[in-house]
Amino acid sequence: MAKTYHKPTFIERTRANYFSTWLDTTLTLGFGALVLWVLLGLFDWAFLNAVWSEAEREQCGHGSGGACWAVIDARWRLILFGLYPFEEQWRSAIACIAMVITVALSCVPWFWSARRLPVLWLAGFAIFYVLMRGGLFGLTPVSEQNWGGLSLTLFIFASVTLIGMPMAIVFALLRRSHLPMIAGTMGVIIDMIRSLPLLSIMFTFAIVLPFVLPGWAVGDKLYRVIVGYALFFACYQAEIIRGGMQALPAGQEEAAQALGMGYWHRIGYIVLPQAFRNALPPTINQLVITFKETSLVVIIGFFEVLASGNAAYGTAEWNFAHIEVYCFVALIYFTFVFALSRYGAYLERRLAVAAR
Amino acid sequence: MTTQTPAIRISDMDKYFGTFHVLRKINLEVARGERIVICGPSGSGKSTLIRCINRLEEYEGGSINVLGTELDDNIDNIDAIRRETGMVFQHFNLFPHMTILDNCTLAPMLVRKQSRAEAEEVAMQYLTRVKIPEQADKYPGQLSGGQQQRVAIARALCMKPEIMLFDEPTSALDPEMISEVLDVMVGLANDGMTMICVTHEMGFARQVADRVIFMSDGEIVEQAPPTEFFETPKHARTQAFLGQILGH
Amino acid sequence: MTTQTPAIRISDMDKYFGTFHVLRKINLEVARGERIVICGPSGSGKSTLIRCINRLEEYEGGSINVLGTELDDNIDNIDAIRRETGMVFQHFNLFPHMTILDNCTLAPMLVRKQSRAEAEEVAMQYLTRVKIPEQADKYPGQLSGGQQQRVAIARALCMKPEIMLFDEPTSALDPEMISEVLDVMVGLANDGMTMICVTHEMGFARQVADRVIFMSDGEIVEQAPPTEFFETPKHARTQAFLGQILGH
Amino acid sequence: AEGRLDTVLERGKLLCTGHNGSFLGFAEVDDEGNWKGLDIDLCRGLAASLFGSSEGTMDIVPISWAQRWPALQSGDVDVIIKLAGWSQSRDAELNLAYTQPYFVAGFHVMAHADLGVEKVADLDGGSICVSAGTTTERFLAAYIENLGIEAEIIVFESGDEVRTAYFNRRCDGLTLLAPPLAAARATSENPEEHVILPDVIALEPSGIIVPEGDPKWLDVMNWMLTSLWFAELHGITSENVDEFRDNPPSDQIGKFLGVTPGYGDRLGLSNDWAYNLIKEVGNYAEIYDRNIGEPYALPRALNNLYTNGGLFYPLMVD
Amino acid sequence: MMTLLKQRSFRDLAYQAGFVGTLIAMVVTFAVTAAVNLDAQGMTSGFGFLQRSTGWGVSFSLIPFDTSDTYLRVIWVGLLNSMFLGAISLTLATFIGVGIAIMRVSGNRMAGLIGTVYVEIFRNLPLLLQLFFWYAILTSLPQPRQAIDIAGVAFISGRGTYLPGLNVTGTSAFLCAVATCAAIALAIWLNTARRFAHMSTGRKRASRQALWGGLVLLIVVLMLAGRIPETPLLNVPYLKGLNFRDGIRISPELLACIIAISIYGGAYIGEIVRAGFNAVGKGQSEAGQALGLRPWQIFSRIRLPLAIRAVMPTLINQYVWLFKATTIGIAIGFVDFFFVISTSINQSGQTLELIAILMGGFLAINYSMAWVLNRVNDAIRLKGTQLRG
Ligand SMILES: Nc1ncnc2c1ncn2[C@@H]1O[C@H](COP(=O)(O)OP(=O)(O)OP(=O)(O)O)[C@@H](O)[C@H]1O
Ligand SMILES: Nc1ncnc2c1ncn2[C@@H]1O[C@H](COP(=O)(O)OP(=O)(O)OP(=O)(O)O)[C@@H](O)[C@H]1O
Ligand SMILES: [Mg+2]
Ligand SMILES: [Mg+2]
Repeated sequence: MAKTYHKPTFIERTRANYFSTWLDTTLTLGFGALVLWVLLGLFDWAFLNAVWSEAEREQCGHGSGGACWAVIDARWRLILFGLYPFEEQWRSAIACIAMVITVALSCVPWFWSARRLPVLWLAGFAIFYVLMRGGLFGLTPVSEQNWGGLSLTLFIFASVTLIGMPMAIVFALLRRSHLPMIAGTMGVIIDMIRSLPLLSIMFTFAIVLPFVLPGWAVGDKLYRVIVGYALFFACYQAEIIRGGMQALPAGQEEAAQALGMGYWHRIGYIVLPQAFRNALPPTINQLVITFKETSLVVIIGFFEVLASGNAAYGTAEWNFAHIEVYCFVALIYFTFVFALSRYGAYLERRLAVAAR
Repeated sequence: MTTQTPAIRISDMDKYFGTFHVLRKINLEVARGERIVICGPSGSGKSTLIRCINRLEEYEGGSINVLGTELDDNIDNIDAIRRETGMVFQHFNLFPHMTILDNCTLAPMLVRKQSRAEAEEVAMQYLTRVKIPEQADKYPGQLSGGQQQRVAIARALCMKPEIMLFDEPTSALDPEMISEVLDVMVGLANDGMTMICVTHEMGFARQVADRVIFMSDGEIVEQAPPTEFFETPKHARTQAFLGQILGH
Repeated sequence: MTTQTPAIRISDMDKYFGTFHVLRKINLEVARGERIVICGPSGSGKSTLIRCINRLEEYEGGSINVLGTELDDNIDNIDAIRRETGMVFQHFNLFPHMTILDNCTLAPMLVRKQSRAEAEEVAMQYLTRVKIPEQADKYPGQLSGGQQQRVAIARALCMKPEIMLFDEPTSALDPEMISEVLDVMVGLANDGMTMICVTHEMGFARQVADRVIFMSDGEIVEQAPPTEFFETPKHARTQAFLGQILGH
Repeated sequence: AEGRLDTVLERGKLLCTGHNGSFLGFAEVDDEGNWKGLDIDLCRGLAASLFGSSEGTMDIVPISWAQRWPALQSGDVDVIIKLAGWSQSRDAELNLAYTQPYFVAGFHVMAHADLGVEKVADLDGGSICVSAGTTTERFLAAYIENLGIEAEIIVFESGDEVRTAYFNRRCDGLTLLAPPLAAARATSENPEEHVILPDVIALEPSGIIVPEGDPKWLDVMNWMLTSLWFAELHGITSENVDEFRDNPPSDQIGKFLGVTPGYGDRLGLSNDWAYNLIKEVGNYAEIYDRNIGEPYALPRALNNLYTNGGLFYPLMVD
Repeated sequence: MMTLLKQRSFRDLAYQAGFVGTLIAMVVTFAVTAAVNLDAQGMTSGFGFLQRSTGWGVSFSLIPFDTSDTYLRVIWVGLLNSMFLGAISLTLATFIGVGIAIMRVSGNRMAGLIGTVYVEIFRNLPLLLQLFFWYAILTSLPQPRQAIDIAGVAFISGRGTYLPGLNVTGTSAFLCAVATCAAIALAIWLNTARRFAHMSTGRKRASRQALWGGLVLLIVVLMLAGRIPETPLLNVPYLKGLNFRDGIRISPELLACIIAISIYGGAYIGEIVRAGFNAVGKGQSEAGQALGLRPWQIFSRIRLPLAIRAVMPTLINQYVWLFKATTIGIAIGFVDFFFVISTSINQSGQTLELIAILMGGFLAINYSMAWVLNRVNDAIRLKGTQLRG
């Protein structure tokens, strides 16, 4: 049986990929049918039979079988901005956009240098803080207690990552230190903190810490919680980074030593860049988790997106529409997290090509 | 550091891996500008010996003096010695996340505090010398084995070390590439650099070495100039080894 | 499978990586018990060719027949051929999570349905033959490169294949070890096993091979018995290659 | 240590409790992100009493149920006005001080009409959903035990999930405080399909909470509540309070509204604090109607003045 | 002095002393400040309330519990429930995760696509929302009176799934479970341990038969010994009043938690295991192919064991985190550890003490889980360093 070579056409490839055996065909058809069914049902509910405007509230929920987006129409500002003063919400919106742009820009490889990235983040945070907090340039001051909604979520996520990442690096370095006391103690600390529920850590930092810290070190509740969350994040991320370092051949550090490079030069230029490369997929996992778990700050009374969603249907007129609000909030989370995970997939492919 | 002191003086050095005695009472003196080839069977401690010289391994007894500086616990001494010794690893150990040029300029910029322009100029000069200037902007993963090997040599040279340590610099190459790499090393040797090279390329030893050292089971069994070493080996172990290398 | 059919018959075989044409119209017939050495510059397709023989790579044109069985899309045929061909990889590919002994007994137990006792007996026999019976309970990571190489050979032999494929089986060894490994292979060759070996050890080629094949750019440029091949190479490319190997 | 009253006056701002999300009728957020509700109105009233107006003198700190006691002790809030029931363990063990109750609510059970149940005892073998966070589940457990029936009690963290579970028929009965229960029925698709059973599982009297050992601060709370009821009793509303002040019908009312000094001095407040209070939030009836009565159509029942058959009465204003 | 500072050994000592010293100093400062502050607030802390009766009940418990039992016991109930839920969900999540990872690396486009869609959906939507979704589906099953009836002995309804059970005491049921686990472990040991490698096939079969036979016998004895007197042995659920009585009941809350956590966890574990498969070079599987092993044999003997080893530390991270996801049960009223703590806080008001207990509980469970898994990791770690490619 001699074979001759020719380039497969699109149809041939599709057939080979999706319909080559009866199992494949069943799988393809079954999955396709399932997806179609779900999508159609969703479409029916979310679009065809839905009520869109606040004015038509009366039509909601009376046998139409559709979604009542009227609640979003009426309450979207509450969901997106929480308790931020109504007339000042434009500030929150701009701050939000500034934060998104900062995060997006730091995904661009051009910014990945020891000088550009800190400048970018410093600028991003400065803009965010001045806009949100006010008190400068004639902006009315708004206390942290009243920050809320999406901008709070983004702020917490960004600060936790920003504080937590260097902490994670330090933790990872300490844990693999050649000094047994330091490595051992750090190991116990990391294992302990990551064993605890995030919720209890936030609770401790928000409620218990004021009793434990000397007065000058207490600070605002929001920042305490961020520090606590960052600590928690750092413990998980430290293990991930340590994993990435372990995968690095010993020869890399030795080569740097042989060139006369000092400890921090070796870590900064040789070990860390490669460790992060190795640890990319779990790091993305961790960031996804971190973003979603910002919603736990609701337990200590912050109006991030989920909490302001709760408040949005928590009145007499919208009380029935909590499914719609949940869907809207989920969509917000999904948008960010999905972008993050696709970006991770892109990075993975990019680095795989560069690696060899 | 006066020119009077020998480049390397190792006396009664002992090294253990756990309870395993890898190097036993090593005594070795290398004069400035001398070219040494070390050979010996696998596992005899050749790599470990040259790794001790720039303190990639700690040793347990005796002393090592490099360029007049005692290699002890003192951190400054270790740094000083590493700055002056270059090393080319058996497995290259290039930094895969940097371009060839960055690989070569990193240490001069960080350690020698050279400006980027200066470092790049020196790097290009050495890359030209090993005949791969056109690869400067590629990444190590994009080069063939022989090219990577030459980058490793150029990288070590960019630090302008007084001593170069080579660990089997041709072990992973195919026959056509071996000769290219050896050519570069012969060039260096002719410039008068102090050089210690672990290799089994006996042609190279004959041609370049001032002295050949044969190690076995962690001891220096025999050392002699190449002609003497190859033609009238004294020790039975050396004779057996040479017999097998030259025989097949 | 009658003894009349050749061990391997490759006709007009074409192989692509994407659009890159690696192997071009390869024609090769290997008789039972014949010993073939393949050599050629890096990247010429030597590894790819022998990987096609036990279907680790698919090919796009022509046909391959091993021991009378056509190597087509039929899964049963592929299995049958793989059972009868052993392969020693350039990078060993030992199973790092199993002891040396388990590495050797796994396939005989699962594929040949031997009992553990039986499989272990055979394995110990081959490990003794490659002179590492005392390493049986260690893990691959605990052995030196040469020892790993020999385990890889023993593992392939434990399946008692009719055809053995070797891919640069001495690439990572020091001179003393090279000769040990080659001795084992000479032993096998004398037992009458069909053997295809990619190597640059010309001594081995001279001593053992029935035929030497020179590949370049995906084509078989020249094939001839060793004396003829080394003394009167016909093709210019072969002459250049031999010149450099034997020259340095 | 100086009392909380001085601390608050010095700070110029009152820190009062909100909710993490919403608690129907008592702490809700309107479309513009402003707090409203009965508890919130009491906070505003308190701020007005202290500072003359609640504008800029009050921060609502959203906190969860679990957080409320430590938040009070750590100073995150000055006072807890969060519909918290007065129980002995809280009062005695947690170092809390309660004012007289400002809201008394019964727990009722709502059931699906098609089950044909008429009282809680008919739910034998069924399941009853309650929401966590109050003392409900304990009272329900005790009530069921007393009836000698067997019922599965399922506790949910949030109010909307408990409602969803009930409407999905995960439970036969739904136990809530009367106001949210009425709200749940009223906003359901078919209110007639649900009956609120007459049994009162328990009565929970809720008061304002301050730390123990600060009698002056506690006094302010108690007298604020009295002022609200006093105003209602005498027909003083936020609309007509100015008229009352201009022409106080009695000496008592004159003193109450600060026309003649005394009503504030004794507490360490300005003398017209009650005027400010009423001006800002109105009397108790106004507060109730605005937040509970109108939106949820819940009759005042026990939460009425004694003159109308309710439980509330002002202390003696003199 | 200068030279002393330059000595590596001296520096090492100084660093360690400094690090540990700072930590101790911090802890001491915290403790002192806390004592002063709490004293100033007049806050008494104490665990006396643990001995008081709760006055509220729980809807799901592995050990007997009623409203007159103490806080201590209810916390124990919660802890047991959490471990129960965690054990089941983590096991299922592992299977799902490995399955998804296999689909994604199988090379079959359709399977890969399904796997990707699965991960992107279930990893990226909040767990809470997924939990609500599954709970809504489970509770919208028919009412008990219209329950799906399986042969008259098992029933599926919106109130739970009812299976026939045996009227035996909890203790003997527990002992049976322990015995079964032990027997399975023994069987695995028998199959894999070196010391039995040279046992003849016949003797192996005999010992295997003895093992399972003994187990069956032991279970029968345990059941009979633990029988609750004056009840029929078989305990069939039956409809009475508004619901079923007797039998083994799996409540929709438990089931929804199990489904949600395993599906959600499966997405994360799937990603990690996939990374593991990618980390294993294809050389090993090619070697397996060249030896004539079947695809399934290559997968189970070579690829999976290597992949798991490559990601073990990350996997431990994930397990620890996933176990904490059980706290989500509170949203739909599953009585887990967090639930009882939260309720106790509301009921007793002993917030700080209860939070401390919460942290202690999770610390104990997760730390021991991580510890055990780390030991496993050490035990199976690849030996030696001289590995290539
Ligand atoms: N980290 C280590 N731990 C324990 N033993 C080691 C270690 N590194 C090397 N060895 C052992 O020390 C001995 C000397 O090793 P070394 O690498 O110096 O040999 P070598 O002469 O360079 O051999 P080769 O020619 O194979 O490179 C060997 O027997 C080796 O097994
Ligand atoms: N998976 C692959 N995809 C694309 N190209 C490949 C792949 N594998 C090999 N090649 C290319 O195919 C050519 C032949 O490779 P092969 O490994 O057969 O060379 P070789 O003759 O064995 O060389 P060496 O002596 O270096 O082992 C090379 O140019 C190589 O770059
Ligand atoms: Mg070596
Ligand atoms: Mg090859």
